Amino acid sequence: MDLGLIAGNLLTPPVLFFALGMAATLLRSDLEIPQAVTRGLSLYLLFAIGMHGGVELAAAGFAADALLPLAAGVVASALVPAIVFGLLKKRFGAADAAAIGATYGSISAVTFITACSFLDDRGTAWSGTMVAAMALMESPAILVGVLLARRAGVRASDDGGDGDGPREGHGSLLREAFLNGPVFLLLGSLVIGMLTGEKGWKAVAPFAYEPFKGVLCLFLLDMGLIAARRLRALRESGAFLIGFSLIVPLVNASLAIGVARLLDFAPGDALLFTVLCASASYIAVPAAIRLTLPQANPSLFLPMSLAMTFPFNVTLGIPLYMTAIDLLWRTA
Amino acid sequence: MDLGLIAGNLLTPPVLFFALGMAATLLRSDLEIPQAVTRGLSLYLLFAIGMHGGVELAAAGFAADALLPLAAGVVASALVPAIVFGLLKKRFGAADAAAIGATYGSISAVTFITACSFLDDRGTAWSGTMVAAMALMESPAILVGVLLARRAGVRASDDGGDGDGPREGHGSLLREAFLNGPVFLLLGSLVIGMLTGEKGWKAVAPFAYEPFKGVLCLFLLDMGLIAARRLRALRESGAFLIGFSLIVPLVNASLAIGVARLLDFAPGDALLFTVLCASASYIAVPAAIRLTLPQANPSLFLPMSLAMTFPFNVTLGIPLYMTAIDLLWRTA
Amino acid sequence: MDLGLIAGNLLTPPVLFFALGMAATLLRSDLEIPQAVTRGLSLYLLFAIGMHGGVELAAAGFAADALLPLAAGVVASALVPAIVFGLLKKRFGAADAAAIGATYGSISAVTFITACSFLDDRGTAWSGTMVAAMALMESPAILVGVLLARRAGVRASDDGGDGDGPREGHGSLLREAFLNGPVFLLLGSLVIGMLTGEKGWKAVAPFAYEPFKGVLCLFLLDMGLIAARRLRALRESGAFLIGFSLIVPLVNASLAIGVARLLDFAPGDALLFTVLCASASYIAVPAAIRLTLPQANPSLFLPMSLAMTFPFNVTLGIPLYMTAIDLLWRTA
Amino acid sequence: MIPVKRLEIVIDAPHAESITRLLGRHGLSGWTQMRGASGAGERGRRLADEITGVSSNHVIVTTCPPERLDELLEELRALLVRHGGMCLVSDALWLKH
Amino acid sequence: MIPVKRLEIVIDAPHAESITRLLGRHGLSGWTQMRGASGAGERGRRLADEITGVSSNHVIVTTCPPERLDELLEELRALLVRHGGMCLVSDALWLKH
Amino acid sequence: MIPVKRLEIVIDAPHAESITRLLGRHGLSGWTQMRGASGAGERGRRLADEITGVSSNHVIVTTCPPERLDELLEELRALLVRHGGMCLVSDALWLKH
Ligand SMILES: Nc1ncnc2c1ncn2[C@@H]1O[C@H](COP(=O)(O)O)[C@@H](O)[C@H]1O
Ligand SMILES: Nc1ncnc2c1ncn2[C@@H]1O[C@H](COP(=O)(O)O)[C@@H](O)[C@H]1O
Ligand SMILES: Nc1ncnc2c1ncn2[C@@H]1O[C@H](COP(=O)(O)O)[C@@H](O)[C@H]1O
Ligand code: NA
Ligand code: NA
Ligand code: NA
Repeated sequence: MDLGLIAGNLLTPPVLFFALGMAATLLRSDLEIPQAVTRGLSLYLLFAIGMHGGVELAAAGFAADALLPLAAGVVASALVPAIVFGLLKKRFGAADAAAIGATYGSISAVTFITACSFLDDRGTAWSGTMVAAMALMESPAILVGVLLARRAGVRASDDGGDGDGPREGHGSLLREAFLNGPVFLLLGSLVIGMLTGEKGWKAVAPFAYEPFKGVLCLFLLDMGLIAARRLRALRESGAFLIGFSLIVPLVNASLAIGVARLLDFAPGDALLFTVLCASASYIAVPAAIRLTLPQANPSLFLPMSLAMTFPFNVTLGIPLYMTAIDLLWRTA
Repeated sequence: MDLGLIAGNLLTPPVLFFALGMAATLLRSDLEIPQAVTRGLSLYLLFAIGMHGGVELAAAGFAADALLPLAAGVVASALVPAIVFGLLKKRFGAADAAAIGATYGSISAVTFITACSFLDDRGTAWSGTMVAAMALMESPAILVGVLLARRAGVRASDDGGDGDGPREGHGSLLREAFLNGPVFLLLGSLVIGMLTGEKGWKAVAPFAYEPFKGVLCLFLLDMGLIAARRLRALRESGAFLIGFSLIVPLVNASLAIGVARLLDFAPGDALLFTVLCASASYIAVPAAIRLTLPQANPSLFLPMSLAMTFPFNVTLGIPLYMTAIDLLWRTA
Repeated sequence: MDLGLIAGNLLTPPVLFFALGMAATLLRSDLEIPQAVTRGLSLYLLFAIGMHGGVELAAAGFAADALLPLAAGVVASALVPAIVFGLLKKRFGAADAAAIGATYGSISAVTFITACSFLDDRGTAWSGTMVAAMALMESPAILVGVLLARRAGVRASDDGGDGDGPREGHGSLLREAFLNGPVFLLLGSLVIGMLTGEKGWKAVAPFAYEPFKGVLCLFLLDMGLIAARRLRALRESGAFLIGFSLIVPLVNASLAIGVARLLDFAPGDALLFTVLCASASYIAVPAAIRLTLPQANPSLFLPMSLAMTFPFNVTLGIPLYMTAIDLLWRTA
Repeated sequence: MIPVKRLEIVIDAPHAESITRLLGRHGLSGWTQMRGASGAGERGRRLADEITGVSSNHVIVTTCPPERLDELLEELRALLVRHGGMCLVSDALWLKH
Repeated sequence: MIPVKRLEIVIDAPHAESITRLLGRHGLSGWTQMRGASGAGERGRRLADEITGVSSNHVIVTTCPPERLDELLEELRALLVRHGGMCLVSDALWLKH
Repeated sequence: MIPVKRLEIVIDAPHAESITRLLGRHGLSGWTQMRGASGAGERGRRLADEITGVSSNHVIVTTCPPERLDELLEELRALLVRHGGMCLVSDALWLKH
């Protein structure tokens, strides 16, 4: 195993700022970042990654071989919730099992971004297709998770049934999956990036590209603060779920690497695909689940993804997956 | 008519992000931007455009021919409220007529900025004088509007008349016109830009100039969200005012193009002058009017400028005016 | 005395924006900046200056002669509170005397940053060691101040004494001194800057370095608003404290210049050292004092540092100290 | 001064709209809403610190004529049972203007 | 514990200062103000979303000795008539300290 | 509907945690907290405008069973004496759900 790669990843500014944030909370520093700033930073990141991906997609053109990774991503994002649901339903009930499944089927944009920046640091190429894959993988897991819960008898959310509510009942399911704020901004920026191409990118890049890594540091500092605050809730949810939140990414990553190998992805895209499969959502899914599956307990699925899976992927997971990919692609 | 120019303008990132914002609200996505971020972005834009204009003014020197556009702008900004007041007074009462007049006499800094970026994309030159004109055109309309309302019998705002209030009565009128937060920041940045010149600009440009267009995208995304939320209020205010909010910019633009032609402005400056006259305020005026004319109904003047005139100018207006100018200047 | 240098400093964008902010408040403009934006800007500045300092430290290596300024800084930061405490204890009681002492013993990061930017404008070199000195000088003054107050009989803060509180009693003293949010972020960024060195800096600089001066302008605009709002509270605290808040920086600056001369600092570092000694804290100390010395009146120490010492240093102090240093270093 | 019932409702941010729609259905067209509140309750701490609003509460204050209170509370209770949250009712006087 | 009247005032952000000045004139030197509230009332929805504060409400909570309430409310009513907004009055006990 | 005492506490931001810990020690596990309030009181204006929270108030609303009120208020008073701040107590009904 390539310990140098792990150490190298741990010693980059984004990961160190994440650690600094966690340390601040654990040492009980009163460092805090106003929620408006947190939200501003996340809007920036979604905007920037969306535009960037769209431009790269436009530059590559829609080759047929771009469709394969996209399809693989969507399938993975739909299968994971079903598997997780099967594993957890007995123990935690249908609502929570479905919520956790949706969480792990969907993706973490920040983990993805950190992986991109990891690849850039190594000089490994990656393609805009993966950004499109990321955008497409946000939502199917939400749909699948909620539908599974409904089939298992969990009642749809409605508030009195007058029907004029824009965000309840079955209609709200699709709405939450695709009109969810972060998903909408990401998809929208992707499309705008494709429409405006190189020229639009040139105008926007001094804001969306050059300061990106610096902003990512501040954002990860904040994520560290936020993640560490969830450690207590996580401890209360018990050893099983803690273990689960480490094993799922490893299992998903292994499967993803296998698929990427079979489909003959380039190493950079293989890492990104793996990271998408191994990461869990803490932005798009929790909000959608609160609205479509209010029975699910947010102090289970949110801390699992935010306080375990996310830190694991960002610090150890990414270099680990890369090591495995380097090995496999070399031997193959 | 140059449809290519319109399509070209519609396909730039700022305009597309504005549309994305409107779409988000209309499709009932829960995308939202915290108010603190909105205000932070607007402070940035006013700061940046002010500094930029000041530096350009300093570079050009105060030539006598700079005074002409400034004077034309101030006169326009004072005449429009009087005309609108005359047209609307019967139908809507003096307070609302005056408020709408002030709104349309004053200017929209964001429309102006979008027009600048439109000119930059086309490679058409424009001068810092127009930024000064913009800054000077913010306030006279407020003064004229309020004075007209007072003459028509609308009582001055005061709250008990103890006189120690800093922001009531007649004194408050001038204060609101010139010390209004956005106006003050814009004028202040303009003066600082003039005082510190090229050297100051070099220090500030990596923040105020290079990322500017990217920030504008995010800001217009937000403006799209905000504008679309006002569409319902606008619908309630009736077809007359909706029509009015499309016709006024067209009429004002026509007059402005005529004046610009007479005064022999260069095409770039002509467009900016036109946009200043055709645009309506939704930053400086509404706040000032709330304080000096509390009788006026903000759900009339705010949605008109924010949800109709602004979107119209940003999407269709700017390329339309440019087409007319191109035509006229060529033939002349 | 070099009036040109003072005028030169007054005519830079950061200082002018500070003045604009003060003017806005004094003229009763309603310009205001949301607190979340203020906090976001300050996080950015601490992050950026910390990283920058860390990188410069890493580049210079830990030479033995770096230790001298650091030690001098820490000693100064510990002595000042003791002296101030002695001077004010009779007149204002132990708690307030200790709080004011801690305020003046600690440092103002924004004054420091303004001085860096002043040196850059002049082309005078300065070293990363001073950033480390700044980070180290934040805290000792807090410790000394609070310990003096305790020795003089001021009771420790505790809220019922059940002992499970993370932030009360004696333990909280060290915590507040070193885990205080801004101190923690500054020290953390410094360490991360050292660990990631040139490579990390290259990734982060387009965010942390290039737009820095522009952001500083907006931040100082805000500081001007905030400082001017405290002028009234300051007036109420009486002529003695107003005078005190001008004399202390001058006395401290004189002593600091003497020490810097003796220790043979280069002129740039001498200015920064002087500014550190002459400046007063309004970020780290007030928060720490509120928690460890709740008996101290925040409407004394906060306005003194924020509304008098800070504006004085930023406008007149920095060029004044530089003039003195230029003179002394030339003659020596 | 008109006697009214003052309702103070705390609810997860994503469900706040359900509350205001509910008020609307009961003919209550006046309310004030504050965002970004943190808190603690039966479902544990809510920290109001992340991006999605899932950990944030909204506080909604409204008034209700005493005679219409019961039917409002009935529906409100159903909503709180499903989504969590809290409602306090007290007496107040509305300053007519 | 001192019996007081608790006032809860909602007002357009630009007029908030008029309220606190009014309180000052009546010798009330204690109040708490929260910004950025959205709401709905007779003048329609107020969305608290734009730049100028024109669509934002401030919420001001203050206490008033019962005997001084009437004269305060009279002036307050005049202000609310002109600017819109709302005021609720209720009984409370002030924890003396 | 359960009768409860409604407490509304205003406290300097840096001391807010002391309050919620105090509530916890008294077995009160429900509260709502709003940040960034400005205000005025015996210690002058608090402007909620700077970086450190030293000039900001937090508003904490909680409920307490009537029988446990006295012992809570005693400790609360001690805390307010030391740190400044305010507490209002009033009657309310808690909507059981
Ligand atoms: N007793 C209470 N007093 C004040 N706020 C409460 C109380 N109980 C619950 N809350 C608020 O309601 C939210 C949801 O409560 P719950 O659904 O019980 O977790 C909490 O996060 C608090 O903000
Ligand atoms: N019944 C009510 N309950 C709570 N808040 C109200 C009520 N009526 C009005 N408000 C608040 O007062 C603001 C102004 O009300 P109005 O002037 O009636 O439009 C609204 O935007 C609400 O925030
Ligand atoms: N009578 C009051 N009504 C409402 N809030 C108050 C009152 N008195 C004090 N406060 C709040 O409590 C904070 C601290 O009060 P004090 O410690 O008296 O300065 C003030 O800044 C206000 O926000
Ligand atoms: Na996944
Ligand atoms: Na106009
Ligand atoms: Na000092």
